[in-house]
Amino acid sequence: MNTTDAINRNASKGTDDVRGKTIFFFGIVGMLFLGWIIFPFFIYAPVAQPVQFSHSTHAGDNVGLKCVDCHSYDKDGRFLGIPGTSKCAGCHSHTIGVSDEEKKFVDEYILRHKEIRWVVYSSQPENVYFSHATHVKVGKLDCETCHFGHEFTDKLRPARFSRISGYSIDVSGSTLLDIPSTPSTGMRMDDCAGCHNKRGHKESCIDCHK
Amino acid sequence: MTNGNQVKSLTGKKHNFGMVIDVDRCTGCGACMIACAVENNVPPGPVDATDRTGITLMRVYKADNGMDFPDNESVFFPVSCQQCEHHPPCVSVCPQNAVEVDPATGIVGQIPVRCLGCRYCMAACPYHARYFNWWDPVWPEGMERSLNPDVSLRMRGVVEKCNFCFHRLQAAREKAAAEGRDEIKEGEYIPACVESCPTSAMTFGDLLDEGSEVYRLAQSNGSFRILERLGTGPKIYYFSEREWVRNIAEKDPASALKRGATTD
Amino acid sequence: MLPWVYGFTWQTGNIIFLSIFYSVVAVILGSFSIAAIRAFRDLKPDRLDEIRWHFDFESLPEFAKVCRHAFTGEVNQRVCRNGFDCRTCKVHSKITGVPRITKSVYSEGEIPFGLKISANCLYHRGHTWVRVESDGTLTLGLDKLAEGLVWSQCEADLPAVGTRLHVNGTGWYFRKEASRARVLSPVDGEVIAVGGRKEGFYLKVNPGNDSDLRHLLKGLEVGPWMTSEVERLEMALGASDGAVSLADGGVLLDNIAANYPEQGWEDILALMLLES
Amino acid sequence: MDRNRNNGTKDIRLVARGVNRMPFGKFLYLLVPWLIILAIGMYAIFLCLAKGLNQTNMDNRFAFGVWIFLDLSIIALGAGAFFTGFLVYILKREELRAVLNSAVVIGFICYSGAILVLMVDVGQPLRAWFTFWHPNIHSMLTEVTFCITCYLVVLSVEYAPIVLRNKKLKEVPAFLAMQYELHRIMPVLAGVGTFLSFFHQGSLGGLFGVLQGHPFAFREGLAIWPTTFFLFIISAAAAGPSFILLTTWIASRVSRKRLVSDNVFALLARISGSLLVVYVMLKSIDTLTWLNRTVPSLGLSGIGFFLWAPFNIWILFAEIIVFGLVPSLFLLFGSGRLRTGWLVASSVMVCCGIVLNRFVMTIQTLSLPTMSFDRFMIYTPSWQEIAAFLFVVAYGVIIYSLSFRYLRLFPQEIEMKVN
Repeated sequence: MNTTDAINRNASKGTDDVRGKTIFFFGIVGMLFLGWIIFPFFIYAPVAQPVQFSHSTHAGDNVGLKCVDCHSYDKDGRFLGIPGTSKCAGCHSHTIGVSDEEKKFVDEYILRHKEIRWVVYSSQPENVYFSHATHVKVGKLDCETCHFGHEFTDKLRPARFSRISGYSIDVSGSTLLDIPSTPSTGMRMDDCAGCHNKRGHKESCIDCHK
Repeated sequence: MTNGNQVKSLTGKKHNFGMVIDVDRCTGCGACMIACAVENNVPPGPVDATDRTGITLMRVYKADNGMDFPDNESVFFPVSCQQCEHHPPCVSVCPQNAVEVDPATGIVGQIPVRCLGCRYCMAACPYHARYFNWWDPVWPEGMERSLNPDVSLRMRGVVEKCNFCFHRLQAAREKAAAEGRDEIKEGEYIPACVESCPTSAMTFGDLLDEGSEVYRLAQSNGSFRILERLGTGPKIYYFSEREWVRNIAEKDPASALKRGATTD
Repeated sequence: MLPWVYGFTWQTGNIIFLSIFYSVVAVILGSFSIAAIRAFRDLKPDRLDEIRWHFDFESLPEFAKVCRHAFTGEVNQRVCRNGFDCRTCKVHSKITGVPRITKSVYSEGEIPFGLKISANCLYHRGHTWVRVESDGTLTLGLDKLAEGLVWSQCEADLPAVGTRLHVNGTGWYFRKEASRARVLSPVDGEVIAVGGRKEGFYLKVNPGNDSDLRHLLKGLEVGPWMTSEVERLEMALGASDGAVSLADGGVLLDNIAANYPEQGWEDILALMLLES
Repeated sequence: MDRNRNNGTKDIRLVARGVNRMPFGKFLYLLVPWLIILAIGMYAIFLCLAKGLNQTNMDNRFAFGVWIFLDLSIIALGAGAFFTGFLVYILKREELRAVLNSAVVIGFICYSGAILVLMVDVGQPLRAWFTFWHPNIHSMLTEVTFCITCYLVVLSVEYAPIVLRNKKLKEVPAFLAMQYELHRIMPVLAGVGTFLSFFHQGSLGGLFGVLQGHPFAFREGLAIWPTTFFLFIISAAAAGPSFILLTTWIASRVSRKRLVSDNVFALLARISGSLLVVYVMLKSIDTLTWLNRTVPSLGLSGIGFFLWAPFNIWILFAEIIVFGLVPSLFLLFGSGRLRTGWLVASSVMVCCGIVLNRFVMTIQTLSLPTMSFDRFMIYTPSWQEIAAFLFVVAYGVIIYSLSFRYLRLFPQEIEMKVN
């Protein structure tokens, strides 16, 4: 057997090894990227709000509204959520600002007495029970505790719903690591439970699951 | 999770809800069964459902004194989940913690979304008070609009049971919270079956509250519980002035056989 | 299940139950991974040969594993547990240490079933013979029984000159279409020359300095061994539902394979060559 | 000459060397009925999964039906796998190597079959992982789930080298190395398997022993387990070898070959017999304690449970005496003397006894009334339930037949030809 032949063969075997390892390494990185970043990005379908609304304008110094001025309760303590357009019409019976969105809102909804089909970011699954009254009035929580930063938003971001489960990203969580990616996320079971644990409330499943 | 010492109810004080059913007043009309089904979004069974496969979270049994006419007397026992207090047979058997006793109210809660449908709890319950969803829930066209929004629907393949209309407690708590109260008032929360009973045979309330009617009745002479000997501490009490009725609760089932009762 | 899963509590029962579970899982996965890693490391020709022989030997029926000393009557009944490698066998060294008292029915040179046994050859249990040449090299060949079994017109994958052989490792292969039978190497050493079909399949091997041939059969052992092997062959032929039976005292045909339909022949050849 | 072997299909290349197997055509022909059953069973399973458990005749009272009963039975019968492994690898009873591979295959079939049926039996199979994610450690079912899953993994790892030893597969170097290395770790797995089996066989007994709501099944505890925990372990360990004996005999009859030596049969019989004697003794003590202490303390008469036709007192008699004591004595004292036929008949009785015991614990428990105004109920399984179970039987027969044909289940087979 020729010695140089053997050496050459060994050398080429060495470069093959390196190439194989490199491909393997980048393959792993690529798959992780795909699975952890690309896939979660595409699994959620964005749904834009029908009308834009600026919380910062309404809650800011100019107008000076409080959260409860619009988001209130009925006599049984049930949270009424987003107010109907009749409430808006109190000020916006005709266009009072300069924005195109407002004009669209007045023309298409107020003048036609139509309700807006808001896309709800955090509508919980059917089996979840949540009481705003209990948390706010008995628990003495501020709105900002859970909806931190919402009053400062100038625009309504598109809601993102999972293409598989249909649940909003705000409910199912956006990352695999337990870190909420935007301030207003954190409406998953673990978020509720974490807060309750922190405050020393021990409860059973039926307290929140109906 | 169910360690009583650590409990701090979300809305103040600890309860132990229970019920007393005066079987002398029960006419066996079944209103409680209907009210329960309507309140809790129990779907109407399909045509091939039987009394053994349908869902009746509250079920009325008939018993008699075994005598021939004219001495024959009968009695009705509305039996729902007995909300056992001490080691409920269904809680410890559930492999995935879908059943637990709510320490703040003493109510045995079952979470259908956690349920795998293994039905071990059904086999464990001596009262046969647990029901399995053998079919997909289907309502006649249009009837689904009458569903109660406070109760979630159960899918096919899970077990469900009575939870003393826990959603009514939630609603009462919410109302109290809106009014700035920590605590619900007596009578603000009663389950649908109690509400519907036309002869007022059922009394519901907090067994820890010594001033309550339910406490008085539960402690009274004629009160008894079914299968108390098993030591599970059921929280549904029955009441009867008649001794033979009170004896039925603990009677050996085999004694009925000796009388020649049917075994089908 | 895990501390960060909702509902997890640090109760004693929980900790005991889960730690037992995790230990079980760890043991299962751990031992499986060890097996996988070891298997990966085993993927070297020499090691694979070793494993193959270990497996083949283990799969041999007990009667095919009779100790060489039982052939000569030095021990009454004994089954080899050492993979036919007498060099490391304690029993062998003990027995060879004492003078021989034999009860063998065959004396040297007698030929059962018409099979020639050469007195100056050493025999391996895998039906090869070894002849020590005057220059110290070894010549390896197939014995008469195996020769008679080899397919006609089959090809032999003989090792390249320079290949190192190991005892009970791969000597060479016989191949015909998809079938293949492996000939065990009877000795350690380096191949220095090969002979093909015309020369009757032989290898010349340089055994190196520490040549040890104690494990090979010789003299009185060969006859009884060959007899028992013929019996084994007869049984294997029976297994293939073959019609021909080797009546005692008959003579093996030179090319038995030719008289049998080909399928199943690989099995018989392989079985006789100690492959399972 | 039987031309079939030689002119038949190429599948003969997969058959182990040195053994005869029937021609492929005949093999396939014999499997056809089982394949048909398999197909019908698959359809039944499809119905149950697609339309729900309303396809069964189970109801709110008979929450556990024929599936749970048969699951318990086949898991008990599959105990031969762990027990043989334990005897071979831990107690070094090398004689039992002759049936070890077969026992592993039987165990694999029984456990995978049982899990398959369980997956159909639960209402929401896709939530099966909940038990792992949110386990309630106080539930016997949790213990069963964990142990059975782990043990099926162990059995699969034990089965793998048997498969990899197939004549063709082992020609792949990686497979050859893998089967060798897996074989080396086998004692560890046998140990783990024994541990797991011990617990889940027991937990299956505990499953019913803890039912305080059903005095018929309820048993008082030793440590944290009811007595049925221990009775199930011993009965499964006793029935396992009997079932191995039985299946080996069947395989040998069907293939018309001797597969193991008679002393292996005798040893299996002796093991089964001696364990069964212990079991019958403990079971009798347990029954007497239950009748005289547990039940009266609940204000019931023990005999009251046996007044409901068709489950009269005969069932107790049959379970303990006819299918317990009698075969145990046959197996124990006859292992060396009796002909194999007798041992096989006794093994059949042992298996029947175990099945009857599991029947009593599941079906009879649920059929008895608990409240005095309650009814005694019986239930007849629907065809879907029967078919789904027969699916597992057919699956088992097919897997075993394939394994028998292509893998080396009985290492003594070649030797047995000589004698």
